[in-house]
Amino acid sequence: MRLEADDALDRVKGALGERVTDAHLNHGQVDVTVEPANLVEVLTILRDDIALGCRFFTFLSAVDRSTFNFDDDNEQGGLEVLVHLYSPEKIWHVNLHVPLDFDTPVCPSITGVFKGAEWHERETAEMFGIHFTDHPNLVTLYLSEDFEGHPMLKSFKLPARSYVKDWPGAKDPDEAAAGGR
Amino acid sequence: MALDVDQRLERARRPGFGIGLLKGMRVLLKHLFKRNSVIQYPDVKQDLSPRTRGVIALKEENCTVCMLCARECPDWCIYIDSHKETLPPKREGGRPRKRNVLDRFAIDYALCMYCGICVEVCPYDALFWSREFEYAEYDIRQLTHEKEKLSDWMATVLPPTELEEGADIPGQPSKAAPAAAAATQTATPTAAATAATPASVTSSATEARPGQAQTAPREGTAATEAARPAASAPDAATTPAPETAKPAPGLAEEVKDQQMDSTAEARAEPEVKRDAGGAVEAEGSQAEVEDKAEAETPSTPESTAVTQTPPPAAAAPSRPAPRIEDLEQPEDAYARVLDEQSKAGSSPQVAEARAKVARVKAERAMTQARAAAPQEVAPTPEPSGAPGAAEPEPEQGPVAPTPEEKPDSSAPQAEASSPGEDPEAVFERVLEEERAKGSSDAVATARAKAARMRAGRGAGSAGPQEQEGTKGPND
Amino acid sequence: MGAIRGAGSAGPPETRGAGSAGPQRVMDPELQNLQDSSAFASEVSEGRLVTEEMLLNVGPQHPATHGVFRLLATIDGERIVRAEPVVGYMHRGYEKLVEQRDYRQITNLISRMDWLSGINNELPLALALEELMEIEVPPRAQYLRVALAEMNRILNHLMFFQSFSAELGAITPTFYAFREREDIQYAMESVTGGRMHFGYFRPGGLKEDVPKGFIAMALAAVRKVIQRLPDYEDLLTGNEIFKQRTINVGVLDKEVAYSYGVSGPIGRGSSIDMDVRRDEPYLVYDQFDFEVCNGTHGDCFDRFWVLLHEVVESAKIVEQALAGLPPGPIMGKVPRVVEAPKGEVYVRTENPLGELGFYLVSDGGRRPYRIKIRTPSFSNVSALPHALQNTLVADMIAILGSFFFVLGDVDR
Amino acid sequence: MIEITLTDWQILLVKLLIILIVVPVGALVGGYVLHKEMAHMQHRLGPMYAGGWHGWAQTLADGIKFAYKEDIIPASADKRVFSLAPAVIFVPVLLLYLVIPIDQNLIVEDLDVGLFFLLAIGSVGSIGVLMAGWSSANKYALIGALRSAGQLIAYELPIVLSAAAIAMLAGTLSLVGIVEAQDWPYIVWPPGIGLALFLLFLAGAMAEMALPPFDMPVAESELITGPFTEYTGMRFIFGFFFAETAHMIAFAAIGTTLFLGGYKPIVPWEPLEVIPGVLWFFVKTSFMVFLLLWVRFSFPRLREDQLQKFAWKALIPLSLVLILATGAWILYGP
Repeated sequence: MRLEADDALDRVKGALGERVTDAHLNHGQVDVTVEPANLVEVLTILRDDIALGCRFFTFLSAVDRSTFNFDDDNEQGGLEVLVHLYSPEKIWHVNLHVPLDFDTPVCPSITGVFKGAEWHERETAEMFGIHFTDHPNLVTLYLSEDFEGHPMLKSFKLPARSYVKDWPGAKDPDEAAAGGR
Repeated sequence: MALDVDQRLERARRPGFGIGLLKGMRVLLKHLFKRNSVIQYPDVKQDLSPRTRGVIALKEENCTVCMLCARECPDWCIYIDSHKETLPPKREGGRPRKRNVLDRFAIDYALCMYCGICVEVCPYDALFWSREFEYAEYDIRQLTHEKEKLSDWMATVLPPTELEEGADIPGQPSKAAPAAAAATQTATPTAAATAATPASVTSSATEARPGQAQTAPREGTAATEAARPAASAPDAATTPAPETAKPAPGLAEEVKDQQMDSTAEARAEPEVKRDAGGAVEAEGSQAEVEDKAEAETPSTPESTAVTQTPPPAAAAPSRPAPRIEDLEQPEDAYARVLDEQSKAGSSPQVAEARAKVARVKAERAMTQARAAAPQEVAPTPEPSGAPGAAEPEPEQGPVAPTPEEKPDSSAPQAEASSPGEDPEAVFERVLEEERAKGSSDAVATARAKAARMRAGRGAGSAGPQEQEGTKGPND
Repeated sequence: MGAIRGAGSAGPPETRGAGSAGPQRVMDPELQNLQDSSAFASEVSEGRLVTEEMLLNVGPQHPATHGVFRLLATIDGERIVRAEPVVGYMHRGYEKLVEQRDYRQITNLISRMDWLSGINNELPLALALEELMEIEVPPRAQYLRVALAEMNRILNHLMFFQSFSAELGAITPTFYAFREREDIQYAMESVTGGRMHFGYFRPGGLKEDVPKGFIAMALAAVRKVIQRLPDYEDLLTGNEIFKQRTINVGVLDKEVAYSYGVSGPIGRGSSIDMDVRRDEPYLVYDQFDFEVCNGTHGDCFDRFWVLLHEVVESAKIVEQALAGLPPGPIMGKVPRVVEAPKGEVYVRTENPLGELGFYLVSDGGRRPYRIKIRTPSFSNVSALPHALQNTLVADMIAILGSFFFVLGDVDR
Repeated sequence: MIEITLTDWQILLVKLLIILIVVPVGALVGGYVLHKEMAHMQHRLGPMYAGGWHGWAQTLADGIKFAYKEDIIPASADKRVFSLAPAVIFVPVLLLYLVIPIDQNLIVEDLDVGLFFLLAIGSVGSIGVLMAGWSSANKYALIGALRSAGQLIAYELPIVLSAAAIAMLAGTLSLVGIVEAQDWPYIVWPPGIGLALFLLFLAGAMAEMALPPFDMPVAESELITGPFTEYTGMRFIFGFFFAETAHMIAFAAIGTTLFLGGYKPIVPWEPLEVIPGVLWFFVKTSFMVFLLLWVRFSFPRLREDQLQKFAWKALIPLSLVLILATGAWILYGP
């Protein structure tokens, strides 16, 4: 019982109505934008609505678009949480983009809807510094507890590539003639 | 079908009554009496595939210090140092030429992830994979192999494997395919440098305006890469095509000079543009152009390697091929290198291997010198010492002329180097040559076949590629 | 108040605090209260045995975890009350690393993520780039990709035959599985040059064509595996002890599996009828005839059974793909410098262990702006506590083994 | 020829010396056989280098390596118990050899209560295991030790009961007496009962020695090495490896003695009588070792509760029934 992408888009629009904005198709998958306040509700509908049937929780993550090279120079990207759901029966995908405030990123936890989001949220929290409210156990997953910073933010530079070692390829033959750099 | 699966599963889940235990024991008993397939490793070694990524070998004379490998390396484990040498002009009034000299080439195998990107990106076939893997050390610092050690690995490099039936061989060996595809993809008419035939290359060169120097060398790179196996001997790769085509030495000289001038022009423009991450935009174009200038020097790597002395660059500037009398007798070379190596403290095996390589090189140099001698100028592109390198194939004319070439010089060249020889004849000839050189039958046949293939491709593809080239500007 | 009480006082040598010398008592606070209160005394006087929970630290270095994985198990005697997986001992930050590298370098990096299925890891990256750049891949490349990916799947599954059986205490299948792996690995090495980290797929096609004799070698290797599968059935699935150890052990419910995003053989073991190869065929999977095996009970046995039968199906696909291998080029029209145009795409493939997805955000550069790597093992392992609850210590090993995870894939 | 007269004490001393030499050497050989049989059944070669010919000196080399290893006693361990445990495990295994008749007269001491001694001494080792597990201050070791103790209680019974049936048939507890009382065909006689007793004994013996598929106490993939997790060097090799191999050989010898007719020829045929009994004993014991190893490599491990269930619900009732059947056979049989 495959649900074609166009139908899926229509159904999403029908079922979610005002709760989502900017619903469109992207490479055969439904893309919607959801405000954090509506996230849990939207996910519940997506999961429980039999016509939609997005029971399979694929992943939750985030994207830091602060250095994104937008076409429009005035556009400024922020932080967004990304949730991907999939319907195993109806075979269609939905990507939920949840824009957050960059300076105080707070997002409701979706562990109430999908229990499996627990680890995903823990990872996202430590990597992006996003606080998930109502998360049962929001401690670090990968990093040590005393780790400072949020590595996946674009402002976090990898030391190995920044200052630990010189790039061996930087040496130009011309410069080398002058005795290296 | 689903039901079927379920039924099978249910059957599998049914409890057994000890029969399963006995069946399991039977399997073990069966194996007790089977001949087993263990390879007693240090005594017996598995015949690894030629593509095995064991260690990277450096063919030093092919390296032009373009830094591509070091820049592309994901682990930053290649260290290259070099300096520039200014060579006197070949002719009175010419400009002094510059070339890069490799001072250090080291790969830190403690960092290397064996991805092979460096081997892949090398435009001059200076890096090869060898399947040797036994170079563990007690000290991690020993794992940084300097260029001498890397060059030693060259002796263990195997020729590339033949491809499976149905592989796309319109002439290009496997490696060329991506590059060729890449070349056709780009918009400029020079993209017609589908590289394989000099005809199309030169036609593209015709189109190239000096202003295109930015992109043109890149295409040239693609072309070189595409033609790699055909032209992997360094001098073959970089000797401009006109030379092979033109019998008159004077004219060849002229062309070279023109080339050199245009090279110098090209160099004047800023070419190397770095993006934010420091990657080089015009990948090694500068080095490439320089290399062409460098190619004018008649230094054959073989003689360099054999005599271990700087080539008599000034002595015979107009003669691309060394004279026979300059060359060492193969047996002498063998004895000398063996002697040198044992003095240098190499292990007997290494010394012997190196000496053998030297002998083979000397033999080949002799053969070529002989072939070249009567024709005075037109050199047969030399095969390199590398087993993986290709054999001479004069009929095809090595490629990669500088794109800045003058149209008038390229016109006759296009005619002259169009595939004149019948593939079968090429086959026979190469076979003869190989036998004369003392290659083993298998090697000789393989090389002859490869030559035939290329000849056939040259004949077949010239037309369509030409068309493609002409189509470009119309679009 | 017998031996079990004493268990608490026998301090674990590998306690979390480094400086804690001497026996360490790890106790549930509730129990502590109970002990202090008079209720405890009455319990004892009534003759009821009060047992104390013990914290068993399985890992990070433990034979059953095949990798650095830690399981904090609270056990009562041999019964597991709670189990909490602790991951991150092998976190390498792939998602950050790939942002610093160009696409060619990523291919080789990604290959090392799940070291048992290198070529399958490279696939979604190539597919995502092809999707964004709108490259058409020639059919020969697609067929070869399918064949190699399926051979890699067999390799991966054979590895888990051995690890699972070794964890259950049967050491012999280990060596048989490695013997079978060797042939396939050799065939794949002759193509890619690597035994585990292949680095062979490129956006738009393959690195180079396969060498002469590969088809025969690959077919022989795969057929040999199929020939020898009955041995595994005799040694494992047909074995009564094996059945005892696996049937109805570690049951993972379908709904739990859905909510945790459990996929692959483990999901199918819990009767999640989901296989990307069939549902959303990528490459040329729609041209092949194969069956998706599903378990019905969600226990260890079903998971292993699915794994066993996937090998058969993979072998079928390899045969078909190599038999129908069309001639032609192996590389589509790809620009020299791979630069994905602006855009976002989620591409998923069926990794041997489940759904591997790449969410690629590109801002038009030579490097990805962001790649979210959705690895199967991560989601699968996060469901472990559910399967582990109320089992025995010995079952814990069987369940860990039957969850078929690779730590590199969990931690990325 | 020199007359040597020895006192009884001296004879005993020589015999003990022989045991002290034979047992470790036997354990080494047994270890080698274990390696080799395992390897070949697993489609491998096993040790091939140590000593030159097919790696014959591998176990010796292993032993020397272990002897050189540092002897570590964990800081929180009960040191005295910890160091004593390997001896408590290994010495009873040595003692088992005292009463096994290799030939009619080749026995250290033919005790009248040989069988009783055997069964009693054979289970002392478990106390050592318990000591090792408890004193290690390691949870894995403790779980292993508890499992071992549970296993001992569960499996001692089937062994004792099946041995009791044998003693009933032979009418003596002396091991030489038992061998002498046995007639061809050994294990299938009395019909059905003999074989059942043999299998019962095998299962019990494997469980008591903690050989796979009953190796839950050491279960290396669950409990690292169970009670021996914290042991290193000589203590490890004597407590674990040597004891295991020597125990296995001892039980193979006991099985041979009780069920396979000990030092008697395989078939009662005149020419075979010429071959010394030692050889027959050796052949039969080798067969038993082979069998034990074969089973050992074939199966996955059971779970502790399943094992207990198997023992209490299947083996013990079965052995009781067999005792009854044996009694009936003695009373009413031919």
